[in-house]
Amino acid sequence: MSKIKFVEANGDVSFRELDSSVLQDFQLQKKLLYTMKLARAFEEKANELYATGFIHGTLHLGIGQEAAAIGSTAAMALEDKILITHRGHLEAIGKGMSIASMFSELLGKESGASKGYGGSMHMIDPTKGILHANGIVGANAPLSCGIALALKKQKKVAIATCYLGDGAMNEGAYSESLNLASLWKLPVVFATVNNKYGMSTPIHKSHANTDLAQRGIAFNLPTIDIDGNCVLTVCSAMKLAREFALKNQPVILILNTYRISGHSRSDKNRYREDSEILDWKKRCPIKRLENSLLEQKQINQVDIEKIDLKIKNEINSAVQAAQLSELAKEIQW
Amino acid sequence: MSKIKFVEANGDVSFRELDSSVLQDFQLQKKLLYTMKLARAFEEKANELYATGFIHGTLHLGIGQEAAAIGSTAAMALEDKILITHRGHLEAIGKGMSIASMFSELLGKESGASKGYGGSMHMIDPTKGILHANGIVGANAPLSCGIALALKKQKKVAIATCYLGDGAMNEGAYSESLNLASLWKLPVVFATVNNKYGMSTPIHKSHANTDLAQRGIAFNLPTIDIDGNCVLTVCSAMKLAREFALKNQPVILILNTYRISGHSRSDKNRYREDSEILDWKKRCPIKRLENSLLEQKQINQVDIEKIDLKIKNEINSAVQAAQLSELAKEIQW
Amino acid sequence: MVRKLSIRLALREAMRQEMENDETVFIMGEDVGVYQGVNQVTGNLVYEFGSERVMDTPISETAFLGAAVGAAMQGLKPIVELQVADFISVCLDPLLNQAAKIRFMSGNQINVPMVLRAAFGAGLGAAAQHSQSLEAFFCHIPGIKVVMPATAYDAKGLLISSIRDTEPIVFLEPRALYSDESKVPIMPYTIPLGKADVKRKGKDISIITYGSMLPVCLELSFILEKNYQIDCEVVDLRSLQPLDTDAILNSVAKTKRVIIVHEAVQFAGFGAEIAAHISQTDLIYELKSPIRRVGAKFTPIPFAKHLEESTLPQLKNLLTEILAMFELT
Amino acid sequence: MVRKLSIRLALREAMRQEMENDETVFIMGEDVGVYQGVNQVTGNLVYEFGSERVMDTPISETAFLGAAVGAAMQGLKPIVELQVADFISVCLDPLLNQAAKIRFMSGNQINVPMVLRAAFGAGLGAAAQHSQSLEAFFCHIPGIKVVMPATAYDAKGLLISSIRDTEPIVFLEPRALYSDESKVPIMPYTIPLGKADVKRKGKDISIITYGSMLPVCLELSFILEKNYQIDCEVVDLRSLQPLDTDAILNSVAKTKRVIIVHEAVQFAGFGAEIAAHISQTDLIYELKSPIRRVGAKFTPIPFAKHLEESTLPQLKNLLTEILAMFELT
Ligand SMILES: Cc1ncc(C[n+]2csc(CCOP(=O)(O)OP(=O)(O)O)c2C)c(N)n1
Ligand SMILES: Cc1ncc(C[n+]2csc(CCOP(=O)(O)OP(=O)(O)O)c2C)c(N)n1
Ligand SMILES: [Mg+2]
Ligand SMILES: [Mg+2]
Repeated sequence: MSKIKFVEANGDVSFRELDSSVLQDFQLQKKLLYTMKLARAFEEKANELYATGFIHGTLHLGIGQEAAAIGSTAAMALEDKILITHRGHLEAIGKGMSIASMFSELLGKESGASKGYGGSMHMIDPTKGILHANGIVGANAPLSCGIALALKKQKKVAIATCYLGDGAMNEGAYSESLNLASLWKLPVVFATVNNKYGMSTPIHKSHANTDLAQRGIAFNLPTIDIDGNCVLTVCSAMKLAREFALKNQPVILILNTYRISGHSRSDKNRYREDSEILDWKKRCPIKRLENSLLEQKQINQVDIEKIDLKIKNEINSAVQAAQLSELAKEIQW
Repeated sequence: MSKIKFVEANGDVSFRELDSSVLQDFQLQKKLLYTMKLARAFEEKANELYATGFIHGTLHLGIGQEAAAIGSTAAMALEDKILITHRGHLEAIGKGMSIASMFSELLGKESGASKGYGGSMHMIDPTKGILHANGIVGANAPLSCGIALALKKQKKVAIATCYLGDGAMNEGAYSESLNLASLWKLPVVFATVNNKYGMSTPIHKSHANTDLAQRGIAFNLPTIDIDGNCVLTVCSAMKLAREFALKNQPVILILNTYRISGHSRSDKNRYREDSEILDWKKRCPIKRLENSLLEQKQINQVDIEKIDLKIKNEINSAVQAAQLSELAKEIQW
Repeated sequence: MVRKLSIRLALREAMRQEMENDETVFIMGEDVGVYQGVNQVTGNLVYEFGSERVMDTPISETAFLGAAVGAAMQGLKPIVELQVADFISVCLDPLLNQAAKIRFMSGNQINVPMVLRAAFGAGLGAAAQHSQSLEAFFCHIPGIKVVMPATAYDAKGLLISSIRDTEPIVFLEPRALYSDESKVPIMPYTIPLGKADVKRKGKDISIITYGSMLPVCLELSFILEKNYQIDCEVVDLRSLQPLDTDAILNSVAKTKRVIIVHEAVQFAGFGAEIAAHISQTDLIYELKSPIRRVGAKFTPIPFAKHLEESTLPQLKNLLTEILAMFELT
Repeated sequence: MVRKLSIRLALREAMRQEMENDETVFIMGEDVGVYQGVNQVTGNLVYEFGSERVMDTPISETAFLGAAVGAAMQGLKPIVELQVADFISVCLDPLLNQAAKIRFMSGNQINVPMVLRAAFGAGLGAAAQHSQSLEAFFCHIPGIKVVMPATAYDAKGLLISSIRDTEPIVFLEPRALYSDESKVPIMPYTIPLGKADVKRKGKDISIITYGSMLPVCLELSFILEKNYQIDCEVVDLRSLQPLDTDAILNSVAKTKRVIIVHEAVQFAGFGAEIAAHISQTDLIYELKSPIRRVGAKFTPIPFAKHLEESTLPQLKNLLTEILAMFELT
């Protein structure tokens, strides 16, 4: 278990222990395991449907990044709002979107999350607080500020979380938003999924300074910088970030992880070594939690098989439901 | 004389002495005095012409900011390129633009710097390295990167200097450009004229972090942060910045000064106290150099009167030439 | 009660009344507070409603326009002021790819009720980067409405309608006309978006216009009546999206001659849509003259006063055009 | 020598040859290097010319498009790749207020010779934010040229001309046609900007089109000939600014019937300019049918395949439109 690196707005660094309520709550941990596995299975199935010609369009998978997404969304309340990216399936599942509606969306069905109008990149469900799924890199940041501003004006006990990637940090919209959020003291968390690449470009070829917490300091914001492959660390860190945000102190949360899948379906992996991918496959966040629960004797192999089977069934019936449902309807605008 | 505060890309701070060649070169200092006075007189005359209805459009004066503009441009070579802002008269004069062509421009004449097509906000003279005068706040930053990139590719011994204001730092274009310049090691200086206001908004209401050097650190750039009302400090600091840039190390130069004039002609000064303006009037950069030269007996009152008379004549004949010249012609595009 | 107000004050009154009626309405923009707005439209509203509802922003248009989109998604009704429409160049994304698309992309689940107010147009010597008329851009974006008042009466009613609308709205204010006065009722009132207004009835020719060119077109119609006995009908579109095509077609059906006048450059301008709209109906068989369009010359706006004038559509050119349509030259 | 090439490879060849000829030409963009471009257009150029001339950028479109403008001002000839034209939303300023205006604002002292290449269009299930056809935006900006090839032959010749031009150029590539092949000479050649090409001669009706709709229009013309003995002339504009108005008017003068087809939404689209252009001439007295325009429905592009298809102009709708013009329905 790694610690939580906390960089204050003035640059002071401290390391915090994980949240004991997370560490001790094995129910929660089993739920995290289940959700991560479900998310992985969802993406694998989606990939298969794409490969066999059932899905139109593009597909950005987050295989390997499950802990970052599931751990952080697990620390939120239903009332909290999130804005996700082109690679947003995992966060959507974590925040409670039904996988049936997601498969339906991929298949262009009426019962899809966005009624067939969004597709893989734009799955939206306001009832779960998933307000936007943005295909424009960096564009979530200003919108999140506005959602947070509204929550604050409405005196809601809720925060906005802006998901974005390491690459998105170089969009002007991101810097402008850090400044605005900090200046106006908005209840927002900038959850940065640092998977080390923006499409093919590694972070050291796109960021003049790879010490990402320095961005926060520039705008007087604290940064929480953690191992994004440890779901318990992520969940603890997001709880901490949320507490700050609820007190109107915006926070940057850096979730360091790795994208094992290609950028999108057309990626030929020309820009990275197979050994690097292999290395990260070994650090699979799902296996990691599973092993920890096994070691602590909270589950056994039989439990795991049960879980896997349950997920398989859940996926299959979701796909079936999606396939059986009506094609998306024309809406009169 | 204040020292030069140098903040390294890693945050280390040191203070450097002024350039002895600047301190000892009284010819240079007299020239700086003359140019600052000329610039002030230019703007006062422009203001008068505007008030009496001779000038169409708007006018952004930089009265009080002469040291920042004249000191920095004085440290450049003719081959160096600058991009100036909506408040760019002073830098244009410093870099060598003829005031006759500037008055002509204000009056919409054929002999104007931009042939009557630009006006106060857009005076351009490529023969002096004044490549752009931009009315879009922050937009100089990306262009400067490109000019610097070209200079580097062309193996020129020259740099690009991007002038911009404190307010412009909050545009996304600025942050994106800092990153690009730093990443690509471009010969560019970001000369930030910090006059403490963006139109009516004081810096503490627009910048979440008013320690501006932190922006540099975020992008792995050194920042030189100085008293922008001391022309000798400015000139020394710009020389230093230029040396770095020539070695392909981009630098941020913060020129702390104050705009005594209103933002533009329509400004009613509702956002600041008269006492603040008065206070800064006392810190006039021109008087400051004049007094220093007087104290050091490099000039006397008679010299000053001569200078003032010469400037008066120069202004009058420039205005006259402008008035006599032809109206701007239609160019076939 | 009705009294004379300038466009500037009519806009302010609309905002004041809507802010009083609906606490979710608020204003964001650069220098909208104590500076009272770069065009003095927000005026003293900051003193009436406080800086939480009249919010000065940093110079970060993408951030604050985007924040308005987010706030609208979460149930508020922001009014954003962009000092000059040309600055859309630095904040197009929140409009083009977010506000305009969110209701649609979400399958009709999320609305974005917001107003983007922006001054536009030339004539003030503000040169190439502060003088553009970009309405055709906005009209080509499905998912937003585009409103362009030309009188104080219309400004108030249209702004109130815009604030109450559930869609994102681009509200373009003719900068050169801010001080133009007309009679404006004191009570709040609405003008439906998508309804043109015949500002002058006539039978010989339809002048279709909107925004900054309305006063010129009205003046032109007086001259044509007085000196040439040509009776012009002047149709002020008031909103371009939705567009009142009935009003256009009805007028042209009556007069059989049409000239379209706007300040924007003619090429690929909004006038083309109007002309195309007419030419796709059987009215083309009845026209007594080809359809004319007049817009600015196809160059950026130059600074020098005389050049700026000769770049913009001018009364004398319009007159020549129209006389030619009647074979009077 | 002439052989078949795809549009993708024709574009790459144009860039390769110009980079060999002129060392001031270079490429900038996201993933143009080892990734070989998101649409595989730059391909192996990075290996041929090195990463100094095929520069991968951070995801900072304003910075790198602006840098291209600056580099062009200082004498280089940048080619910028924008992965999808929709992303102009985050970098409009360097184009609208800088590149397009600098020559003019400087009183003709500074040129900005650069090419902004961008893929555009729908049909690939990329949904609302990655499918737009925004050419009408660009055409309304004085100071830039807008080029839109639809075949590999045109793509190569037009791109070489664009790179050699002294003005900023927006070069829009129909994303759905990248793999379409046609005969392309091996040697460098230019095609003048502003010259339309009659892709099929005919006498009964003029189909004016450009970009992604060309193949559909050609297919349509075969069907019309075969099944209805209607002889269509298909005019491919190839560049929209400058626009070859002679080609349009000559064709319509001959056929007396015209339909304008583009993928962009019809309202305020570029088709309006073409229609307006025709309707401002005496040709309106000769037309045998009102001018028709066909574009996408006025909504953002939906994701689902069947919805996307029914949003875009479809062959069967075009057929119905044209048959109606001949009173055959
Ligand atoms: C404004 C904009 N520029 C470029 C793209 C194309 N694009 C899509 S995803 C992507 C990479 C984003 O990298 P990052 O933010 O790190 O997210 P990741 O893909 O790694 O999850 C790019 C360049 C886009 N969608 N929007
Ligand atoms: C993109 C953009 N936004 C807003 C404006 C309007 N505007 C002109 S100058 C200015 C203030 C700029 O402040 P700063 O950068 O500090 O420069 P200063 O005026 O103080 O010299 C503003 C908001 C503009 N010209 N461009
Ligand atoms: Mg990434
Ligand atoms: Mg300032």
